[in-house]
Amino acid sequence: MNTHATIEAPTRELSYAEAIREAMDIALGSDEAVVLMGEDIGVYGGAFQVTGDLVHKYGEDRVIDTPISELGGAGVAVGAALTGLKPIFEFQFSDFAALAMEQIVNQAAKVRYMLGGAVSVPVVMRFPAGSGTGAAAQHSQSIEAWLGHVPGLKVVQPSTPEDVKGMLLAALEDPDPVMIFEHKILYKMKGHVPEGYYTTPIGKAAIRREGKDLSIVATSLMVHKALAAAETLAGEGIDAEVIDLRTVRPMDRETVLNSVRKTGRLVCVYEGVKTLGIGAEISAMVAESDAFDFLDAPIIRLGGAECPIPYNPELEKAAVPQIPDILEAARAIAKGHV
Amino acid sequence: MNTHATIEAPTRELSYAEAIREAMDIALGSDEAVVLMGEDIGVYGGAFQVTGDLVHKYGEDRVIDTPISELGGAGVAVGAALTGLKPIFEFQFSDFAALAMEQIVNQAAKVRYMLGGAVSVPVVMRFPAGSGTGAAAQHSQSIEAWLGHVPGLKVVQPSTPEDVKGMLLAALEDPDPVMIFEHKILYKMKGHVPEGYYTTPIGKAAIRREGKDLSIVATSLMVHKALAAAETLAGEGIDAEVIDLRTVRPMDRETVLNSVRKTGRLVCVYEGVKTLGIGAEISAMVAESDAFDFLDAPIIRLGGAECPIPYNPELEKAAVPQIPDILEAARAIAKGHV
Amino acid sequence: MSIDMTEDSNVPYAIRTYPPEKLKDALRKMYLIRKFEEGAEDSYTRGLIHGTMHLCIGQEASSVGTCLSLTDSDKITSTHRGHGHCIAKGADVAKMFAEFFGKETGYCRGRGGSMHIADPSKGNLGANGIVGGGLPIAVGAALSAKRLGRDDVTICFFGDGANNEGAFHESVNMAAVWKLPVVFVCENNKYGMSTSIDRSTSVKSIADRAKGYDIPGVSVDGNDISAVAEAIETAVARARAGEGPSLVENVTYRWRGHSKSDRNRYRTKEEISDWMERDPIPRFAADLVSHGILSDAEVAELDADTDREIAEAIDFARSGPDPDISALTRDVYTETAA
Amino acid sequence: MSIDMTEDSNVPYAIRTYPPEKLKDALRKMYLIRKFEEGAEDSYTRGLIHGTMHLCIGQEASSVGTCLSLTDSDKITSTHRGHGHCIAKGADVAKMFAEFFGKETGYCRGRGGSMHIADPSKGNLGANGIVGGGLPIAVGAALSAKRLGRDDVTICFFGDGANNEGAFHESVNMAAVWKLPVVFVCENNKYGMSTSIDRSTSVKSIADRAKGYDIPGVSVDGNDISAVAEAIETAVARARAGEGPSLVENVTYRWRGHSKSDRNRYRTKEEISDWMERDPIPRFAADLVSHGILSDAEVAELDADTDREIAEAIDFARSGPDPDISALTRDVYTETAA
Ligand SMILES: Cc1ncc(C[n+]2csc(CCOP(=O)(O)OP(=O)(O)O)c2C)c(N)n1
Ligand SMILES: Cc1ncc(C[n+]2csc(CCOP(=O)(O)OP(=O)(O)O)c2C)c(N)n1
Ligand SMILES: [Mg+2]
Ligand SMILES: [Mg+2]
Repeated sequence: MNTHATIEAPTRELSYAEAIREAMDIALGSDEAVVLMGEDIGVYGGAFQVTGDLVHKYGEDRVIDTPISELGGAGVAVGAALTGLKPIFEFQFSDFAALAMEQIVNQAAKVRYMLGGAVSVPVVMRFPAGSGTGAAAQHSQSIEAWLGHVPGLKVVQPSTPEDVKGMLLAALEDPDPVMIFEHKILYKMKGHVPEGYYTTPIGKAAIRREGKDLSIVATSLMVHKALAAAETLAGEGIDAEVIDLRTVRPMDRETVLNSVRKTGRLVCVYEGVKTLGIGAEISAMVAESDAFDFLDAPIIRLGGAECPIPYNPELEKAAVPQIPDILEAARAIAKGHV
Repeated sequence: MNTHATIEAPTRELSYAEAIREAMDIALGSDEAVVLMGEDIGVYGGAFQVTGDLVHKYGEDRVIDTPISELGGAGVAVGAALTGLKPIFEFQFSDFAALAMEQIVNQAAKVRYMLGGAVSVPVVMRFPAGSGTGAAAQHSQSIEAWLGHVPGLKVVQPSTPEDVKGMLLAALEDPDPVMIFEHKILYKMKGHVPEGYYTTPIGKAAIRREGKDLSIVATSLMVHKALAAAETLAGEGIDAEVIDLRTVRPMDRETVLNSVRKTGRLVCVYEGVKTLGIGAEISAMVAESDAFDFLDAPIIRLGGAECPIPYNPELEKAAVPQIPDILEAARAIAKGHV
Repeated sequence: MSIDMTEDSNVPYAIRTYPPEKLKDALRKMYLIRKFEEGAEDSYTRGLIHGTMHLCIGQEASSVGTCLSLTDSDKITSTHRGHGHCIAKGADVAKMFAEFFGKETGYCRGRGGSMHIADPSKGNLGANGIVGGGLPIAVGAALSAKRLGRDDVTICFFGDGANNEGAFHESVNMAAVWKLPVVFVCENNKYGMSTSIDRSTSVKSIADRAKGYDIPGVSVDGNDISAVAEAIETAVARARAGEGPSLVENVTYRWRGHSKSDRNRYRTKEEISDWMERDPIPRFAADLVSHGILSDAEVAELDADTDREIAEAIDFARSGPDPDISALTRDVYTETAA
Repeated sequence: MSIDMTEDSNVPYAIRTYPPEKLKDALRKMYLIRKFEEGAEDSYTRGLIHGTMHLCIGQEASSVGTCLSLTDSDKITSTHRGHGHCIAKGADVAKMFAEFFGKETGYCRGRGGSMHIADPSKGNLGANGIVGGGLPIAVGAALSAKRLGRDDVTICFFGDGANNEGAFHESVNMAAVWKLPVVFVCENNKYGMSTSIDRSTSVKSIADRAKGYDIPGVSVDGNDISAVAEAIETAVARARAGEGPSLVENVTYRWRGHSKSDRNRYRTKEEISDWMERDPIPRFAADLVSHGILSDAEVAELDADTDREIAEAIDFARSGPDPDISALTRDVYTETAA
């Protein structure tokens, strides 16, 4: 039950970056309250060319280049969202969000609750994330677990062009702050994207491949590695189910638990540091549920290595899960060899 | 095997805050390179009166009041640590560390690795944490999971006066950045504290109560709630083992796994938000190990509620685990009723 | 009346500018703030209030003078020391007390407490527990006004201590570059907690900071409501005219300690009593009487009326219902129809 | 030599101040930087270098002029555009190239790459991938010098874009309040990525920012090594005398795009070629010749020597060993004896 085919509109091939841009274009075109904010998103087109030429279409008042002021910029977006605008704020790299945690966590996430429901904060923030570009430790992090730990935020990690467009549009409809982690390596990935307006629900995982022998729950770029591994495993007679988590907060408990109830085996694959990463939550969610009784093997987590992302390309690869790691883990638990 | 009694020196009763102060006093007195930095730690004595009168003994050059500049202040501490000082930096509340994540995570945690081992960063940071003071959502958070997710940092949560003194002194001996989360409610708690210099190892959990029926792994203030619950459970014929995790990174795998191998049942109790909190890691660590085979029941996590900490005192209590919650969880799994 | 009200006379700005009703209301609000704070202090001492609070006794002219000519659609962002701002912007003291008492009838339904009181219906976007937290939010509100073509101005209150946060710099710079309708109002009460300006800030007057942004900066006697109002009117006019932000420094003093835990080790008794002699309330009352706006009897009536209003507010607050514990996680997210 | 070397003559400051050997070495370093950057660019184009890089071609006088009179125990903090600083502070270009090529023989053993090169042995605390990241670190280094009674000064390089980070504000303020021996050196090349100063910064000249901190601020022609050296000497002398920090703005220009992904949509060809005509290297070479310090032949020899040095460095770098993948997590923490 691949969710790729659920949208009825005609589709074309677009890259992930183009799909984001199309979503922003639709939003800017249909709602005067939408503005884009970020560093070099105007004439430069964004560090990853995601905003592209939107500034020429909508002008500098709506596609706003900010100074290099992440805390202030994010805070301006929060204040604007409190007072009538719907800003989409781009961090140039997700790593720089470390400068803005105050506004994201202490303000955006909490203000509605602290005010007893008197306000909402319809801000969307975009975080180019992940390793694989040779940019080393301060430009390669996957910090979605930090924000996933924060009530008041919604946190998504779309893995396909179709989803990123639909989830960005869903984020704009959402009255609460939505954080979108976009893996930089995905930006150039092409895929079918429906035309026009549609939304992809926040909070629903997608079963990308059905299988009965084990469940692989993966996020972001790792979904594609998991699917590739599943093909290889199929050739070996191991039928893996691959679930694209899509949303870190709120996590889709039911889809994950149902799969584990069916397969009895679970591998979590994610790029953030293993300890206290997404896989810890998935594993714990299963271990505390009735699905626990269906488990036939320990739950394996494949996460990022316990080190900053190194520069050297071979080290960099070794620092995050790769297809052979998934194969090894899957084979081990499928055969009960753990 | 209560580790309270492992130190041979004479002890007296000190409060947790006094124990920290004594550790800092010893450090300032014996090493010219040690300086304290933070907001209002001088003549005010610190927001929680932890530094107390140390400024009078060591002067304003060594007990340094910083402006209200968390990012800069933490960064100054990092730079000072890189060049010969050993700063102990106090955040006034751990919540304000959201402003300094850049320096903590992108600089302090990574610089040694990024430089291929050419430098170390012997900085100690102290984070008054947790709820229970009626200070609401921006002054009550437990964010140790964020820092626990970051390779390069060591993260501890001492739960007793003896431990906080010993771990602070151990942190000062450690060449790498050590983050100490101190629960505000513990500051006034009294306990036996050995005199003079000693260190308590970073990375070792403590078994606070031995038991055979279930393992309760708790952190910080929750250790005391778990011990109280264990007494009640003992009266009901349930023999709980209570483990004080003490260190979030690096986590003491062996002590936790050994306990679970023995009891077959695990409850994790922690104050941070449940999702993606400390309990997720403990649970996942067990579920991926051979201890999994010894589990007779699902692993229960009792963490903070999925909301910011509310102001109203009854709501505030309801937002974090309490003794009755521990009792209920323990009874349920001890009797196999989950 | 024989008094010459033309500009070059000795008549204070406020008196020659505003109608008597407005002046009378200003004095009423100053009384109300003073008595609100006294009532809060008393309630705290009697154990009716949980947590901490930051009183603005002595600073009433700054709050009231600043908000004197704002409309309900003009916005303010406030601080931890925000009761005065809130009342000056038109809040209902009964709902404020109810919030302090943690009641469902409070402004934040008991979720926020003193540090988070807000009244969006009057344009008050809220107090803030994070020093400097409101600065970028105010700039965001000004951005909304400009983008959405509203005539609103935003007043951003902050303290002398807050001026050393990076958020100050980023916010003022962005507002200046984008010529946004915001006025940065520094309430310089000489200390950030225990740290005096000369120990925290490298300029003598916060208004000097304006030079680094090429915006107007003016320092006024913050205990003189007329001086405050005049400076603010100039800055607001500039903002509404699209000429950008200004910095206004209201030099004032807080009579009480920083918060309830202050042992006052950093100020002399003389300094405090000197400032108490410069009480802004009798000073304004005397001006109103001497210029024939109010009679002594009318002043006494305001004094008595506000006493009554506070007593009634406390009664209302005490008798209100507590929040329902089962609603702990309500308002973390916005409930949507879907 | 008939030239009058007294101060009031037309002889540039550097030439009348420094011995010929030092001047010759300065020119050599300028060549070396230029050729290093060209070599790096060429290696990148040939696919030998992974990731991205930020070249400082055109800015050589700023690096070399600033570091001219520093000792090895004086510190610098550098930026993402840091190759020039590194060479000016005495680094070995072979180890720099080895780092770019991700080799174990590189400055960071291949873990850091271009954005993290450091050479603590020469007082270079490192480039930084975080804009503004080095600012508080520099202040920390200056604090160490003052506290530990060392005569060191710290030079903090940062860009015009970085001046809008909150870290700038907090760092300069603390350094000023504490009168620390640090010099803030802004390399104003008119753009932070694509964003020109007038679109990001509310003052015309970064030196104007000094007014907001009550410290000296001076703007010099950053392509004139002599002007740079003179301003720095003044600031360094002030710093060493315990009078506190200064801000020096070196106005210069980068000839190349921001990084390898720049499509140069924000600058005109004319602007670039105008600045190329102000090439700091031939300008300094001509000065040295006209003042009789070097002959044309000696200049040609330096030119050729540095070509050779770069070619050898690249050979050394290419032939070096790759890091051992099994050492992925080495140097995350300091290995201690215990
Ligand atoms: C980011 C942050 N740092 C520190 C604090 C603790 N704190 C609360 S108020 C205060 C002093 C603020 O001084 P100032 O801005 O002058 O305001 P005042 O209290 O004098 O009105 C401090 C340090 C905080 N709440 N937030
Ligand atoms: C905190 C942070 N924000 C943004 C970036 C992305 N970035 C890298 S360099 C740069 C421009 C910096 O401009 P400037 O300080 O003027 O230095 P220059 O590149 O001109 O030398 C930007 C935006 C970053 N690395 N770190
Ligand atoms: Mg103050
Ligand atoms: Mg620049």
